[in-house]
Amino acid sequence: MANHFPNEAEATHDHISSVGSSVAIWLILLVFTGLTVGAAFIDLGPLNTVVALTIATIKATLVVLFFMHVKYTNEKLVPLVIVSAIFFLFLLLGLSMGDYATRVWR
Amino acid sequence: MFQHMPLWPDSASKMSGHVDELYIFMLLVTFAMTGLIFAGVTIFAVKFRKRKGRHAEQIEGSTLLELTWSVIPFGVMLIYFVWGAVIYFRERTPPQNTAEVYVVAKQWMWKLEHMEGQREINELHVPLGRDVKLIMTSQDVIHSFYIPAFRIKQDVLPGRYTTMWFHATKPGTYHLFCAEYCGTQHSGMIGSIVVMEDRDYMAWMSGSGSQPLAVTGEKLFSELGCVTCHRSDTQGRGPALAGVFGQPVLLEDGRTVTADENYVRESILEPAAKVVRGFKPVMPTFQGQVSDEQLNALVAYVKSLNQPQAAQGTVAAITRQP
Amino acid sequence: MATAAVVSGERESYLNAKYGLKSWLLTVDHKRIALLYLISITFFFFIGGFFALLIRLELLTPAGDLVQADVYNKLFTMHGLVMIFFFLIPAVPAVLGNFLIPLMIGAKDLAFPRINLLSWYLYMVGGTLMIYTILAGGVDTGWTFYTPLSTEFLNTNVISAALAAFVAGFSSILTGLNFIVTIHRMRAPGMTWNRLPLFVWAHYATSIIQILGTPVVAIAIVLVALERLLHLGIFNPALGGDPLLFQHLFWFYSHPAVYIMILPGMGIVSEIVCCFSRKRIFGYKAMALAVLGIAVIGFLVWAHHMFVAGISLYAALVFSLLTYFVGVPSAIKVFNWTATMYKGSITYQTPMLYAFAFIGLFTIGGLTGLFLASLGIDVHVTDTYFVVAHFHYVMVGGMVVAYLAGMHFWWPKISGRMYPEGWGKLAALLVFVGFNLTFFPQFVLGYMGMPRRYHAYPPEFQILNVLSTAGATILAVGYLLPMVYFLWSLRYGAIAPANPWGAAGLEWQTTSPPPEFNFENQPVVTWEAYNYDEIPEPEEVPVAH
Amino acid sequence: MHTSSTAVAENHAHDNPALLHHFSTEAQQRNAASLGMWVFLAQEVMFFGGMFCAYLVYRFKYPADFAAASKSIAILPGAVNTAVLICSSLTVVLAVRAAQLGKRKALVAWLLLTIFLGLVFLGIKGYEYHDKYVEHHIPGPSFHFDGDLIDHPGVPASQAHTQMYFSLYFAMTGMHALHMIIGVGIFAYLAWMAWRGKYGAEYYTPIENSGLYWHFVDIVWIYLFPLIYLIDRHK
Repeated sequence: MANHFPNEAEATHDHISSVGSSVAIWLILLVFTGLTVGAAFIDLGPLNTVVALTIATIKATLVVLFFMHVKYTNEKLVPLVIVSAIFFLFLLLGLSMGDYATRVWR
Repeated sequence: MFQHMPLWPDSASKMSGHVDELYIFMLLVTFAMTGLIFAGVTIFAVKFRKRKGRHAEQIEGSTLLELTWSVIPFGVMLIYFVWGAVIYFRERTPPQNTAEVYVVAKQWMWKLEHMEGQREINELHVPLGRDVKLIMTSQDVIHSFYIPAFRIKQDVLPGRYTTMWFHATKPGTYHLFCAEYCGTQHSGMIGSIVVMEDRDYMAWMSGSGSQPLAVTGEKLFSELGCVTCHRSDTQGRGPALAGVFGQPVLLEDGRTVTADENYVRESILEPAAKVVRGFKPVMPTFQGQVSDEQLNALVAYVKSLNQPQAAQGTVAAITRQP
Repeated sequence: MATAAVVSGERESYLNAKYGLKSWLLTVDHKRIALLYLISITFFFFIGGFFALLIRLELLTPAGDLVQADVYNKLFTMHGLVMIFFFLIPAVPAVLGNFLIPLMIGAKDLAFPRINLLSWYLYMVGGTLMIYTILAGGVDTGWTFYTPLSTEFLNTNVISAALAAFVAGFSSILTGLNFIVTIHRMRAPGMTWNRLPLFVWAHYATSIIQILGTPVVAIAIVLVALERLLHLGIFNPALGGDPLLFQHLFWFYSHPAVYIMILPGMGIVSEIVCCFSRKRIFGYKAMALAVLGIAVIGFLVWAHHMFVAGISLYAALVFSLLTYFVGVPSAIKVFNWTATMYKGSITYQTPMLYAFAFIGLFTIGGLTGLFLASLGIDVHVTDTYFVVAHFHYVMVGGMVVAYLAGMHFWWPKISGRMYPEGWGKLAALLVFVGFNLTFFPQFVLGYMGMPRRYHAYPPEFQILNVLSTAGATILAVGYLLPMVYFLWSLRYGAIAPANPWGAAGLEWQTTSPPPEFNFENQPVVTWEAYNYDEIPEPEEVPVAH
Repeated sequence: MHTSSTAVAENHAHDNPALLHHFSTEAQQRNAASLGMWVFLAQEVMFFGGMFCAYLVYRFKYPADFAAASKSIAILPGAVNTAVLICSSLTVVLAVRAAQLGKRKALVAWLLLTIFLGLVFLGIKGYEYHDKYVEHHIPGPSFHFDGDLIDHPGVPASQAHTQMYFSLYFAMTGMHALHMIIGVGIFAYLAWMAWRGKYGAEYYTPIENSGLYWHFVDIVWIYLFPLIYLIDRHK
């Protein structure tokens, strides 16, 4: 390692996604879109929001992993960037909402 | 010299002494720590200055030392936190049976109204040795009600109430500042807090012929037609209001809120927002129809319904109870 | 700059590699872009400083007699906007970081040279908008843009000021992006993470904040502008909006922004303390972790600006506690710098004097920050001069002093010339004395209860204010001096050798000023940072005559 | 992304004209570009995050009014648009694949199809905006909301709070649409460059990075769709 540039040997772009798997993911995404629309019309109480956001998260994860090739990358940095972005997003949402949720008067 | 250049603010409330104690503690720690660092830098700089024949001695670091100067400061900081939090907690929780003053801030003046109906502008007379609670709102931008001698400050927001309370311990006249920048004449939005002996205060109080705020509210209550639905029996289309204030209210959507000033205010302006369980959201909004002062009067009236004497219209007496 | 190129014309360097205005305005060389930043940032520093002087002059007397209240409000607003968005945030990263990071890690340039140039142009677009705002009559929202004052109640140039901050924000984001990628991807062979200079670590941490914090304030500022134009109501209580939401979004960035300003300064001080003590840094790992820790924990504390704003009691308790966690890595930094000097071989060149000042002033700034984190004290002193004093101790006593330290330390590398050492020491002394005289009285004023942003004030505060104004004039001289002698040194300064201080670090192994592509040969690193045991002390530091 | 699209031919002795002077290997350059794009997307997450935060706060404060306002929006255009974006994500994946395999014409075709789908999305969005205009649901002086609270037929929803919903609706979808427009512009440029044979198996970083950007914009919509269209739709 010492006499090479960092990451020189690693190549992150070598994955070529196959048409078949891409189409499969695409179909799953469409199915989930249908599911989320359908679920929206069923009364699940407070679970409606949970279901909608869970499906959205599944879809987003599929896009990140397969369409954005994160599943195939041998680069640890990309997942780290994604995780930190999500972490800081949740800090913003969580700590702000923490204030609103605990106010005596909302 | 120090007459013209005071270095310490007046201390005139129960809280100000507590704040000063913590502040002095922190000052001492700060002087000690600053002294330590300054001394360290100075001594090292002199003692280890470059000299012929002497070379720097390389030291990698010391985890033990680093842990020491992380853990000890953190311990001190926890004292700061707990001590400060205790004071803050007391500042944020007003005691029962306070005298109440409604504050309406606007660019660039403070309008104050006592429970007894006295109105003041930029000047607030308060009795010595009594708990006084301020219920504050703003007509325009964010202001901040700041009395340095009492060591308290609270932002005053448009669209909702914020509250603060104090217990004056020293007669005198003290600064009232707006501490949140609020536009052109921000620095002109100042006034004074006059702390009076109880006797003087009573005399000052009786000087004006104003009617108690709750009575004003009661009149408004019938003029606006509130009384047709919010009847004193339980037969009205709206909930009966006697004894409601300060109590938890179960809402239509299953949540529970405390019927505080903000809740009463919101229920007048946004009746559909938090509907009491068992009632229909049929009340029309009074947004734009009542001023902030009128809202205050209505809130004061709803509060007064908690007291049995209220029916006889002797609200003024209540607030004078110690 | 033409002067510099001509003067050092005998030696081949980035300064004389190409000629003409185009070779500067379209350059993708990080060193030239750093100089473009240096010129523009200095310009804005003096504009902001001019406003500061007017503020201090107004406050000489209790009555508001020098300028009208609305003018005064514009002065402190524009002082804040210019200093924060156009000086403090970009200064160290965009000038020194830009110049030095590739040199320190042994790279030919930043990863994205053209994005680097774009950053500068964005900065200039934002700066032009700011100048337009000033010339068009100014803006008086306060730099914090608090709603609904900024959205519904003022008819000054709020939108252009907001846009200026927005565009400057994207300049900052792109700089951060460039640094992160550069530090990850462009390190020379052998330059492992454990060998990175702390200056680079500090910029890495800074970049994280720039990338993850700035967008939030950007969108908040956009919403303010939209709200002014379209009255959306998002922050307007009359339409159901909550002004505290703006404060949350604003401080989510603007508190960590304080660390954007101070972390690079800490990086500078680490380099200088080691160099002039001839020592390894005390506790390298802790120092690197501390800057990262400050950057991350810095995101958890923003609502301590809102303790009296009407947030929930519980939120206030949590944010107060979290704020103290930032104190720990900050304490480590201060103690470790001090410990680094222990058993060193210390010389007192100008950069080291500034570093001493930094350690002391940052200590005071940090310790007084703990007052503000304590809820009970904060209620009394927030929005008073105590806060003003505290953040100037961190921003000016910390960041500006560190910036000056860095400018003196690397000036020989940047310009190829030595500045006059005597004048340097005098300026450092003036800055230290002037600064303390300006801002120390403000702590007292704050605890006495003088609110900030006051055009007129009660007479009992006058004497302390007079002291403060007196200090400000000394401070102003302290700032003008380096400006003068740096320019003087371009023509008359002694020619700087490659490594005048005998400092460790790759940037000193190339010529002063460096060649266009930084190194004649690709460096390969085989040593730890701050290997002062392996570097001979300089025989004699060349002096100007 | 910007830096790698053209080459600076000065002072380097490398064979590949796309390799910039300050990189020593192509792998280093590609890794840098890719990391740069991901870091940029992290920035984008926080940019939209501010608006999501506002949405969360006000939905929490005014759930009933938000539900009423949400129900006034036709679900079909939103659902179709979701599908359109997912399709465009697929075409982008296939465009990247075509570039990797060096198939110039296929690359151009997939890029054009992506642009087309992007424009379809924007068209439908415009149609929806027009609906809002007709219904007086654009925040401002002319704003008027007729609907009732869902749980209480006959009780009108708050004008202020439904306007808040639509303010956020326009802010969020507007910012998203702006990103779409930028994306379409980038792809138009890339299609032109691809037609001129600029990209191939050796060098396709701009295609790949723009693809990442497009997928990100897709993900934002994947969250916007349920949050805006589907709240309490069942009631």
